[in-house]
Amino acid sequence: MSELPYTRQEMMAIAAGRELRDGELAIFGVGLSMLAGYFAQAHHAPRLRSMTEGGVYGATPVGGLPWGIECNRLSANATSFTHALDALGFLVASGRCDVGIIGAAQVDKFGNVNTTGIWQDGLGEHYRAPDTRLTGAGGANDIACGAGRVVIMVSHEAKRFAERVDYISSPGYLEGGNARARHGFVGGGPSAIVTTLGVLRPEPDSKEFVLTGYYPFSSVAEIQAHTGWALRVAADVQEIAPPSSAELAALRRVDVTGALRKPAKHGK
Amino acid sequence: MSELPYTRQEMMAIAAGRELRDGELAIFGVGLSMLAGYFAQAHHAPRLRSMTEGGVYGATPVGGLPWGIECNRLSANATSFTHALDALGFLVASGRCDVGIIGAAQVDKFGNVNTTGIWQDGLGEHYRAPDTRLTGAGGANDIACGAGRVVIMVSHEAKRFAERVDYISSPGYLEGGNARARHGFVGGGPSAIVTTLGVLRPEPDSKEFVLTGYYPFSSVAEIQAHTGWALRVAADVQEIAPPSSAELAALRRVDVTGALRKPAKHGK
Amino acid sequence: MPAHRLISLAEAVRRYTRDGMQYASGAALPIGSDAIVFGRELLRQRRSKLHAIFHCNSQQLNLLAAAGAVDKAECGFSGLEVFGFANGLRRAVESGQTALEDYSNLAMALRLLGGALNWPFVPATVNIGSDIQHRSAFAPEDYPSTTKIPTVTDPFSGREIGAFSPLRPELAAIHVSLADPQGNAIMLGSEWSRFELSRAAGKVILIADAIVDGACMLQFPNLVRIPDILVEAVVYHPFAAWPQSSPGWYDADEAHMLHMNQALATAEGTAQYLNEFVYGVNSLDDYLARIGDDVRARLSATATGFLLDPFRQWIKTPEQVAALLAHTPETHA
Amino acid sequence: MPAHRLISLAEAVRRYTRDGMQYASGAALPIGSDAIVFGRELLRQRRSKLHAIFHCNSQQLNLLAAAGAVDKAECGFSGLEVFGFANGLRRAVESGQTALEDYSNLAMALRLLGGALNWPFVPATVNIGSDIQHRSAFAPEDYPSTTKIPTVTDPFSGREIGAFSPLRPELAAIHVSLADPQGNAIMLGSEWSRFELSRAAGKVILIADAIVDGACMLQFPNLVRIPDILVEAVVYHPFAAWPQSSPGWYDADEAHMLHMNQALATAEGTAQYLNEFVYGVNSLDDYLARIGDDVRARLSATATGFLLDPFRQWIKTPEQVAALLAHTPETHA
Repeated sequence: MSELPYTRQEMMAIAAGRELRDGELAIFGVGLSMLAGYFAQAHHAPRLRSMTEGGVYGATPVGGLPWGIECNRLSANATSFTHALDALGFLVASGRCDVGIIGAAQVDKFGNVNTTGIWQDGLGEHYRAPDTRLTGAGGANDIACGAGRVVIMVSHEAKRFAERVDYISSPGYLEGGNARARHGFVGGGPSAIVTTLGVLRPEPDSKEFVLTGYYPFSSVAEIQAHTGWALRVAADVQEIAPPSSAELAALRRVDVTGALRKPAKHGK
Repeated sequence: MSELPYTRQEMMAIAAGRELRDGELAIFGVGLSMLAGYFAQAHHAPRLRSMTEGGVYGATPVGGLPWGIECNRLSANATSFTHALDALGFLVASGRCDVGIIGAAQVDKFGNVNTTGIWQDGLGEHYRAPDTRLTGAGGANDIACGAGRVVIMVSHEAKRFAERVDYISSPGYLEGGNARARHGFVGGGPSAIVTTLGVLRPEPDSKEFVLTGYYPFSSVAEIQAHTGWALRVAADVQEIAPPSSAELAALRRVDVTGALRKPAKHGK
Repeated sequence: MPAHRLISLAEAVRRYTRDGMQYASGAALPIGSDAIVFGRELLRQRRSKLHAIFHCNSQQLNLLAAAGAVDKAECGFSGLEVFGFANGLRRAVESGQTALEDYSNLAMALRLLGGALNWPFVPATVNIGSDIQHRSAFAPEDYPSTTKIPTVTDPFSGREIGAFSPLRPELAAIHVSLADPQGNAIMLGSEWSRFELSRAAGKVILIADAIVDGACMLQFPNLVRIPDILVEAVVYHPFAAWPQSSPGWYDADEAHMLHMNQALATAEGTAQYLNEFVYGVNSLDDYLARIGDDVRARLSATATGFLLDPFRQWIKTPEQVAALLAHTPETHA
Repeated sequence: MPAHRLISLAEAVRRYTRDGMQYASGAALPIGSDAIVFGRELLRQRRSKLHAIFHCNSQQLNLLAAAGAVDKAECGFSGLEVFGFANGLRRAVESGQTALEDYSNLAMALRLLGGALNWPFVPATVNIGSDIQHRSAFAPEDYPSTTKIPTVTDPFSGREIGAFSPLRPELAAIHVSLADPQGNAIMLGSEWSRFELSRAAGKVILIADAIVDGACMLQFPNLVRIPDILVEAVVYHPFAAWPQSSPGWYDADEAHMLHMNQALATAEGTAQYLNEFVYGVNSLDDYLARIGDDVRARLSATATGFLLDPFRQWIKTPEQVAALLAHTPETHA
């Protein structure tokens, strides 16, 4: 990796940022997803209308990666502060938001996300305390239910890509097919899983995620080896363009403290 | 009337104001009920916590009777402005508000209030446009459902005191007895009807309003003659004390433009 | 972001309204903030058959109904508070020209909340048990009504309460005290239900008494309850709520409130009022002239004027606003 | 009105809290505004068996749970955002000491909204269909859960959605940027759900970074989102959210955030942290000294400082606040 002019985390953030289009209403979670979002705004989507789930509007981070979605690094230049009910309810759960970016501790072949806990032998019939407690759903469940589409960002490790997640914190396509329709979700579900190794997208009918792109530094075989289910490969799978110099420059303007160039840390 | 040192309207406002107790959370409608409320605060209830349905807190009117519950005469010295959902929802419909004062175009023996319309021959089975359209329920329905108790202020005329109102805009005791319980209202219902001639209160079980007090200038017979149902008289009916000089002074400090000393006008 | 979202009142009505639309006013109660000028322009452009969503009646609905432009209306309160009954609306309702569906004031706020949340229904613990629930002007034969505020069973207790239908009006014209050219807005005084409405409406137009520089919003982000991302266009219009009041800017014009309401009581009076104060008004300057310099000066001497003090340094002059307007903004993506 | 509602932190905890109570934090997300000092005082007074209602976890819940004071908790998010997992809470949950009931962030806001409105239930179009609906830590044998987020049928469409249980916590300790002595409060930055919470809670205590004269509220009534009529008591406490941030006042203390969270990962570390930063702290001055003059100066040099500028003229000095506190207030009627 050391010979690349960018890190895997930066490639992931840029690939995720490419999922956002100019003029859209978008909600960013904390950490990498926020960098991806503000990168898009700084690069190809200057009219992206962004917010965080705290109801922070019009802001761009100063001084580095915000510690949270209401961090002072984000509150220093907002045009509007409202509240959670507004951002997550009126604008996201309502279906007004075009796209959201969320993270995952575990994701499965139908794009269901677990950020709640890990149970070594599965959860079983009766709820019990997890062996490893994670961060809970936060606003991701609301985004997964309501946003027009959802981009999931996750570090590509086999333990994170499970045939079935231990706990569905935020719904993807549930059991696949049109299972979401049972619940009447206004949001369309995850459109992409963007990882440190490549990009997965759902098949139109089954909604099973298949590999549609690998990075210049990764390969189909490497990605399959790091996926916990038998990952199928799209017929038109292709190499994803590396960061352009303009993209990289824009990302690094946003990521002023170089969070994406440091070793990955745990977090939401 | 001309020989009295106060008007019937002033007597009514003072009698209504006497219904409010210090420290209570109270909501005032517009017009006379607002004067009654702020009179109470100015006289015997200095710690009355008052608001209007616009979410105007901590204010006292300046320059005369406010034209409305968000009038600049009231907005000139508020400590907090919020909104209708807050005032009528969070604080009134929720049951937090101790007492509300509302007006009425028509009221019946169970304290049901009509402010919606008059239908000369009754409304009948199918809804039709009223012969005389009134102002609608406004926030009075919400107060009638949620406030701990409700004081109804109304000019005492036979046409306004109906055996049965044409249309229940704001529920009193509905058909009487414990009919309110069917709907689970958190509010207790009207505790008094304060009029230009006297005060009516509900019997504990039947919830039928009976005459409990007349003013120095009125009489049981006069009140019965101006009531559209066979008004019964409480065993302990008594003359209500006239305004004290302190009361009258306090009321007139609130009613700086003398709205209560002019001929009555139509309104909410 | 677009350069700005400022457009003229006439252009706003031309671009965003149509006959028969569901149109909502963003106001603060019957006699306070309201974009009454928007209603005047709707009539100048002869819009008709409106379905009016007015949390409360105001002189705007009173005028629109008096002029025969309103087929249906939904309100929590249909009077003019101490100014009495709304004679124009009253006449339209009594004649059957306007079908007026009654709710309470909280019900209207909750229905907008439900629209903003895209809920299928909103729990109702008010309006139930009264004729507001039993009677529907929109479905007069349905008695007791089963469709207006139907019952729903609480799954926790088994108790029955009511269910309100959410409101999602096609367009809201919201009156605000201050807006920046992008569409960030500050409201002074009671919000009434303008916050919820701005999230429930399909499209939002701001009608602002004054335009401020965006730096004002950066200084007071907690006051910006309507952010630009929700706004299609901004109309600059001093005395937009006249003859009603706008906290900080001007008091209610008592004489004109009474004159207007008296005029609207009859068809003849309405025609005369429309000729004098609607059809015949050709520009913002003309509008301000008809109010009168001395009247405007008197109304502006409001006891609430101090509420504007923290913002005055950012208020743009009419000339500065005109200069911005001279450059057609891009359409909001 | 009472003379004022100012009381000391110790007195607030003594007077308004008890073992086993449902206690809510009024905060802005995991690492922002929160009355963390209230949690420290709860531990100093050895309160236990708390049922914590935290819209999001914060270092307060992390600390309370690490110290073993929390039997039950309900949260929308239980991490510390970029600071990682909340090790104290995590340890308490994994050991089974704290039963943590999961919801989403919107669900918590809606449940507080429902509590404020005294609704029997709140419509749920999120959390349904996921394990948040199916699994209940408070009723582990009920699977799939029929009681946590049961279904309710929309009477308009016949469609089934979910129903949230409303929250009405017994006490809320709400962190605010500015409060006046009566209890009118201004929050800078995201409100998160403090507005709804202030209406849903049985009693409200404000923990304010600074006290301002009431004239400040009269100048900015639209910023006063918590009026005094809802407030039992006001506690003056600079750096009340430390090591978290308070927009306008101070940034997050990165080093202490990490140190504290690392300490809370073990029982030993927790004991040491409690001794150093909780039990051993005897006064406000002592608390501020432990943060350190240089650290406080650095944190106070926040890029958000300008947000306070409009209000600085009304901020009372510590001496002025002490003078008020010297006169015991009347109890709130």
